[in-house]
Amino acid sequence: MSTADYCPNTPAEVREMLAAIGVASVDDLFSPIPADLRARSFELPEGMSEFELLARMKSLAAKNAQALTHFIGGGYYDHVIPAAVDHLSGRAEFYTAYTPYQPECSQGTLQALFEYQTAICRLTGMEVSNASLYDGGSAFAEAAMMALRVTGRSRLVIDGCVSPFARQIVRTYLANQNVEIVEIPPRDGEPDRAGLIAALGTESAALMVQNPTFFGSVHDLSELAAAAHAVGALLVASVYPVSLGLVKSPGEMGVDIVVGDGQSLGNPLSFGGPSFGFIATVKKYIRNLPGRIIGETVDKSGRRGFVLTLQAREQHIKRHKATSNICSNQSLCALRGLIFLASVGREGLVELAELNYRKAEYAKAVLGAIKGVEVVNAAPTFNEFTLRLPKKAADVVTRLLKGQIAAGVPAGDYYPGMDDCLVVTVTEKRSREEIDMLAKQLGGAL
Amino acid sequence: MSTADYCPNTPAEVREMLAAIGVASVDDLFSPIPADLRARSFELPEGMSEFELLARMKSLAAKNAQALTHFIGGGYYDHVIPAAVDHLSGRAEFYTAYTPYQPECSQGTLQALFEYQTAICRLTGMEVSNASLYDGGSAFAEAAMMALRVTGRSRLVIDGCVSPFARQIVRTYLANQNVEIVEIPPRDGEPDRAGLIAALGTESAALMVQNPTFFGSVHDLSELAAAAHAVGALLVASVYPVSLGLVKSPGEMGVDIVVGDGQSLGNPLSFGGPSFGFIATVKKYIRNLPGRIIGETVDKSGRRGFVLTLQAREQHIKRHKATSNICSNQSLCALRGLIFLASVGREGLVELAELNYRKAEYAKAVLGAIKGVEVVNAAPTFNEFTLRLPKKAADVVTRLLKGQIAAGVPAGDYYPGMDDCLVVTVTEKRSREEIDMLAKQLGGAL
Amino acid sequence: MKLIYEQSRAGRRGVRLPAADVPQATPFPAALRRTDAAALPEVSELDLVRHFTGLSRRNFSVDTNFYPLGSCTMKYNVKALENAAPLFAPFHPMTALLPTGEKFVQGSLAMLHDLGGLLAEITGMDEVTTQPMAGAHGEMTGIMLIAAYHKAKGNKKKYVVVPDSSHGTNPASAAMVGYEIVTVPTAPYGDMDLDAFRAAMNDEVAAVMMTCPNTLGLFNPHIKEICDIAHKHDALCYYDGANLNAILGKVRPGDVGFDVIHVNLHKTFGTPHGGGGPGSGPVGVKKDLIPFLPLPTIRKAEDGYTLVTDNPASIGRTANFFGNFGVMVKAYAYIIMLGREGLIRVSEQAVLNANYVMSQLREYYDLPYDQTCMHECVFSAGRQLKNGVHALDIAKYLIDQGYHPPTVYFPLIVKEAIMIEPTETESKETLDAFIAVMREAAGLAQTDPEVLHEAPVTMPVTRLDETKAAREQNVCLG
Amino acid sequence: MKLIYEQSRAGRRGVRLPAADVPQATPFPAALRRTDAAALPEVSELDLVRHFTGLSRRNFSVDTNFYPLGSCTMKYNVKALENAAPLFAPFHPMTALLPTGEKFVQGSLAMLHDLGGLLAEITGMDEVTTQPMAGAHGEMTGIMLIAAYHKAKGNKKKYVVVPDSSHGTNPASAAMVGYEIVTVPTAPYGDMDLDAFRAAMNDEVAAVMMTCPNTLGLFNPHIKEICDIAHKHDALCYYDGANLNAILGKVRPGDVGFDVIHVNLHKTFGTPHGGGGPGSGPVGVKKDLIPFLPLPTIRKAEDGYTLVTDNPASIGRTANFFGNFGVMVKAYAYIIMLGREGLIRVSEQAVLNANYVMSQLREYYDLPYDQTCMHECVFSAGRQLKNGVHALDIAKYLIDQGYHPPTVYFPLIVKEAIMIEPTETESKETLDAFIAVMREAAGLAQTDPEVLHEAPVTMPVTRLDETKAAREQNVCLG
Ligand SMILES: Cc1ncc(COP(=O)(O)O)c(C=O)c1O
Ligand SMILES: Cc1ncc(COP(=O)(O)O)c(C=O)c1O
Repeated sequence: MSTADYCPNTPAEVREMLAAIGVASVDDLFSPIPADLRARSFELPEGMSEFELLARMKSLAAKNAQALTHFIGGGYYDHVIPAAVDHLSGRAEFYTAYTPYQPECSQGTLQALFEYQTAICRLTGMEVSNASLYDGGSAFAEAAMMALRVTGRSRLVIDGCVSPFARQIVRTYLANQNVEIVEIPPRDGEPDRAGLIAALGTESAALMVQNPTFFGSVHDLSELAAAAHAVGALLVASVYPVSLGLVKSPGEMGVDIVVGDGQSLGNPLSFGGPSFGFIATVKKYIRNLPGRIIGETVDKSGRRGFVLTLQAREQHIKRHKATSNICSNQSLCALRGLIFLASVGREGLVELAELNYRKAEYAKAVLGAIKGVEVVNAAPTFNEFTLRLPKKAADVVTRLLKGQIAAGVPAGDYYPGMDDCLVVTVTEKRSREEIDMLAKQLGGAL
Repeated sequence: MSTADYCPNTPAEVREMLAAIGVASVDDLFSPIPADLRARSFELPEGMSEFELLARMKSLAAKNAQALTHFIGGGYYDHVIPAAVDHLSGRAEFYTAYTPYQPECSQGTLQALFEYQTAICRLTGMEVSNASLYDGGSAFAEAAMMALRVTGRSRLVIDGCVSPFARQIVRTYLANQNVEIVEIPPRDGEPDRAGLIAALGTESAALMVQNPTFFGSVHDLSELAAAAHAVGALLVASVYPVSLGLVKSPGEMGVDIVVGDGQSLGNPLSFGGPSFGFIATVKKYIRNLPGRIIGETVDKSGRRGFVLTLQAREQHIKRHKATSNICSNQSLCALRGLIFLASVGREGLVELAELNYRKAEYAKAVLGAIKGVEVVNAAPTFNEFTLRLPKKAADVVTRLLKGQIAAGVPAGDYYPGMDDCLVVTVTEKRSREEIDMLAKQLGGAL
Repeated sequence: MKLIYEQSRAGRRGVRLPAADVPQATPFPAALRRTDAAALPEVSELDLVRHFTGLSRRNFSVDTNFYPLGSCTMKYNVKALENAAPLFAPFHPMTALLPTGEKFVQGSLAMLHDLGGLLAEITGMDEVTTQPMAGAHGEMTGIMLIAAYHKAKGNKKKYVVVPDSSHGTNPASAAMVGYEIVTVPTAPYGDMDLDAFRAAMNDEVAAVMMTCPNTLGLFNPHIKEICDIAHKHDALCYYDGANLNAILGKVRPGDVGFDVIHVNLHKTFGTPHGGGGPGSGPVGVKKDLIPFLPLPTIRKAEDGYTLVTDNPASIGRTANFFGNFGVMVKAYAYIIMLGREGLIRVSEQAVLNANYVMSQLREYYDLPYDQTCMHECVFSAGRQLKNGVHALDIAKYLIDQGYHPPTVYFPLIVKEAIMIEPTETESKETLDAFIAVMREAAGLAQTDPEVLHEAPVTMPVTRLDETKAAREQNVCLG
Repeated sequence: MKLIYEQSRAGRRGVRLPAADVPQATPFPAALRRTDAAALPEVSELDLVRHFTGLSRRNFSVDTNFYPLGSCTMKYNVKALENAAPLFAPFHPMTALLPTGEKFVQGSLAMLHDLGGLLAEITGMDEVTTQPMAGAHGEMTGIMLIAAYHKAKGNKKKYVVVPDSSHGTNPASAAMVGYEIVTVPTAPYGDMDLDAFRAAMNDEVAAVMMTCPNTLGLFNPHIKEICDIAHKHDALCYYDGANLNAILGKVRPGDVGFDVIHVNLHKTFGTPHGGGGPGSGPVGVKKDLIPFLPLPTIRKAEDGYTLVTDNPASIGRTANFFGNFGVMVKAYAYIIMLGREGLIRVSEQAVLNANYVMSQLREYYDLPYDQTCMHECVFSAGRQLKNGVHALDIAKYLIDQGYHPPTVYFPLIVKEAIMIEPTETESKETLDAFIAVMREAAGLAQTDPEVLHEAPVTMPVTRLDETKAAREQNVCLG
């Protein structure tokens, strides 16, 4: 039995088509390819049926530990996903469509993305949003480049409390540009405000921070915004969208460009992707936004409709002068984000954030009460916090993993001198029982 | 937090609605119910969110043995289901619709069911099919009642090789009618042809058989058809649809009413349901068919369309004179059956049947080669066969279950004197490795 | 759209099958072998997907349209329930019937057992069988139980009494079990005529079948009395639970005196209707009828759930195995998710929505039985008929406006019936929009009836020739 | 359709959240607390479902329409792949980065590692990073790798050379990394002008970016020569693999001399496009560039798969974790399901289908580069323009006929371009029906251009005012 190839033409049809084209064989169609350019090897396994395939994929997935209890975050969070998110984003008309270049037959995707942009604006307190970027990390880098464009300057001040991954991505993106990146390391696990403000100057394009920080602390950014604005720099903040059910919006605090990762909004962990990056800003910077933007308009008879707009910013028009090279984005994940937010709704997001806060506060209390353990964060936290242990955090994590608990992220892997610090995440999905078990195991390991 | 109830009206709206109705409270709307008729108890648990629900359902499902290897059938078969079957039958427009009473806005379901009826006719070699019955067992009983109606007689001859469940259902359905049911027990695990023919007479409405039999044997029914027809009785056959990729069609063999269970066509085992029953017959008996039937017609401008037809047979018109009481049928499962058949296709169904046959033949050979074991079936078999063991089959099954193998169905549970017989099923999903393991375990248990 | 068969190309393949891992077998005997393969479709998977996706788009459904189809309880089908059923998909029902097999399917048995318990509490009955696969199947099973009861008692019974407002399945089910049907008319106040009922009763009556609220959406305040009268003749009282949505937590048929009840899980308990099925119609009974329940039944013992497969008093079996298990998983999930408070709110909001719609349309359509309704209300297009407009015309106009029509021409006792059941999952805004269109239709019936006669014009087909279909009987592509 | 926000009612709730099982906490500090909750929609789940189901029905898609969008490889997205990805949904990427964490995600790491190996064999490269999240991201990553290579060698490089037929992402990606762009024109024979290319080359050129077959669907027989010329200047050759579908098993860019390649899993390897993403753009490199690959990389050791998180030569990171893992699961499954023979048949049938369409339309539309094409063919509506009909008008007419239009106005070097990529998963019948409509459109361009100008008329909206959108910038509901 031959394997699946999803090519429908029957041998008889292939013959008819070749005759119509006027060639003798399919091989003839490849005659433009000189013989010496032909593949030297193509050693791939034999194919299989979808049934054998799924059995294979299941056994592969079974090689992952199935029963790990996560207290890890680091940018990706284990949140509930309403069943409706899968069902609705799983509509074939959504997931098997391309970019909505032909608006009349793509109003579904276009209206949904307009609604998404609105959700992001309302969540962040900003005026405009694009239709998604790849992920939170690359969105952070795009925000950096946007700030450079907007200000025409070439220096970035980045808080060391920003995720080490996001900071690395900015460095990678800008490695070949003439941009100076100044990172101000944390002080006692909190942003060094004075240091950050001191580093700002009239050559600074942006001050870039994260809220909550990598260590979980929540801060009011208003003072930093004022300081940045005072020197003509922008304040860029990366935020955790679920926290915005509880935390003052970046817009309220004076942030100029808000970015973040949308995974927590209805996208599964999925070993790190796909999720989506969001970016929002104030209206005056709209032409400097990277990526696709959906705009409202009307048709010939005045009916409301939606289109890709301001495409003159984009690569397919502006080529090397575009605001970004991004073409495919993470549309379906953004749609999931929208459906998630609409499902949870206005009050629900507040409840969800409260629930995260409440669970994490409980965990902070029981873990902080373990002898020798202390909470590092001086500031309030949301659903992540940092503990100082009387031992190397990496060793503790290794030990607890054996009991199928991922106890947290050892900060020392990313921050020199913080080897005894553990960043612990507690979402609404962690039960009290699991938290108590973590406390027990942690206590036992110290 | 209150639980989910999916009732959208807000308190403000409820107030507006009550005012519009002109009552003071929702309770007032229940005033037609006298106080002494009010519920005396309603002790149900507190509700929960869908997340807690799914966790609960998962832990319930986890109480089933997860790794049992089935060699059991008995009317339900563990076959592959192409992914497309779930995806397409999972379209909300299919599964959240009602019976297509309003044809103009139900052409999707109607056309699909017309295609289903066509598939059943082509598979069985019959002329007309209805749009589904509940399951194979109740379809068998409906066929009995249909034969009684068609012939105006009141005696049924049933082969003992018919599934004991189906035979029981016929007895249950007809317990309060004036119908004589004659069951002719198997001889050496095969139908007693002579006995069946001898039992037929001019008072017989139908001879009712199953092919393959409960023991797995495949027979040519032509002789029985001739014998039934000779006395003016109908031949009713229950068939296993997957076998019809290989086995002569009932139509070819002269069967008058064909029924069967459609589970094997794209419906999961699901602990016994839902699946669907099918029933097909020759055109002249169409007005005696039970259940819904879809017919082709045209609209006002001559476009082809489909409608529920011959409804005058049905309960909502004929009430107690209807051909059956059936109202809701198993439409979505029939749709799955159609998609399954269209996905596998003409050649694919032959291949699937061959594969079942081949695997079962292999198993028959390796199991039959075990010392003390012999194959009971004198006739060819499809994917099920019966072994005579040197021990009580029930004990052997009990023993092998401990090793997570469901080795087969002990025939003695249903046939006195066959305690040493085991009915073994081998579908395409059983691997050689699993079959060899069964042989090893069975050998060890004897 | 073309039929899938009309897209076939010889030799084209859809799904591929697993490779054989066992040696070639002796060929299947030629004499038994099919000569021509069944002429199933030969299409690629893409064509398959386009075809059925395209067909799906030619349906109205709850997920796409308001669907106030009376007597059908077209409530929202919660998506989470769709995710629950597949958890139980891989388990073989025969496992439970093997010696010691119950041990391997404790989860499935627990669900069945617990669902029965929940339904018993909800309906006020003593025990429940989940075997029946739809409402009508439940009715038949219930009447069989009643027959078995009478037989065991040596009662000679011949009749089943039903009101003329009853659903067609009620008399059909009773007839299938072998009873003769006595039909009692509906009184002007909308309930079964009590005097006529009394007159119809005698000792040969096996059962009375009632729906309450009945198919007019009205709650019969005399049901207890009716039950009492029936019981005097040792006739049992059967409750058709299709309309249970109206009285969840308010009335329990068992408390009132009913002996047997079926519930439609696909109506009251939120499982999807699947374009006509599968449903599930569990039957609850009072103590006296427990011995007759179909087999196997499930018993909860100390060491787990076990099956009872043998009981000579039992009526036997009505399904191959345990009925529509996958449907029950969803209903069970629905019940435990909504819980006590949620289920009470369901009936309250269902009744509120129905009365609201009734209040907003009463000036526009005739209301033959003008009372507070329960979960549905039944209008008549009698007034519109004076302008030549039928209930059907209004139904077809609604289609053009994106609404699935209410049930029309049922119950049969209402001329030009329009039976509206909004269900509790619809919001006031949706109802208001529907009401506006219904009013518009009433207006058009006066000003421009032709528009209604021509409707629908926005669907893939206009009105279809049903006579032609019945005459030609093309029920299978040649 | 209303916006979801326009359906909100204050206090209406959608999904309910789990109950808290921990004590109340001290309230979150008021100073940091949001005063007004974000004005997200307040809708019931049914309204949510109807809204998004309704929106979905306003899209064309592969599952509903033939979608011959050139350069996008809109092939059938196999349903089994959709079932494969969720198997890997629950695993947290940080697990792999914990000390000893790799042990707990061996399945995920194996998939990533094996996918890289398969892609390396398919493209003829030595190693692959799966981190880039789309084609353009792959390009940027690839150019960063090239920059790192030059930096490490001490090369002073300033330019990246691209043909004028290149996709916009190529120059944009190179520019983002900091290079200046040199554009080489296309010769009348459809390939990059070789002489102009030679003239453009110098030692300051860091890389040449090529697509082959190019965006005209033509295979450049001189690519080896081009690579050789580039290499003489120590310029590296970048292969944009967006069109890899045409040459699977026929040509491996690595064999020809390319140093860096990205592939679009969402084109060649059958993962769905999601209405614009997510895609996945793994990058393959030759040996010399391996040291610079982004971190973490995956190594297969005797006792399993491990991560390399530290390597000073690496360019760093381009994504938070491992890229669009869920997309890769599908692509991996696609590759192992089709296998060697299946993938070869893909390119053969893709090329056959494109040439067939070209042969059937060449009399009706201008064919500016008239040669055997590969997986797509590019027509021009130049002839139709004489009657005032633009490529866009033809595109809109196709919409009314149920076809998603081909790519129009790309590549930019073809006036009124109509770029048709049928893909291998479409059947001759589908192509014939499409061809008939394209011919009809050509006819209408002569006889009745107004019909084309008015199109589309069957969609929820007619042509939209793009100028107004750009002027008013309403990108968020106020
Ligand atoms: C009042 C009433 N009784 C019985 C039934 C029959 O239920 P089912 O279709 O599940 O057999 C219905 C279904 O429409 C009904 O409305
Ligand atoms: C030739 C070519 N290169 C690059 C790209 C960019 O790929 P992506 O959209 O995945 O970023 C595309 C996508 O359209 C393309 O067609």
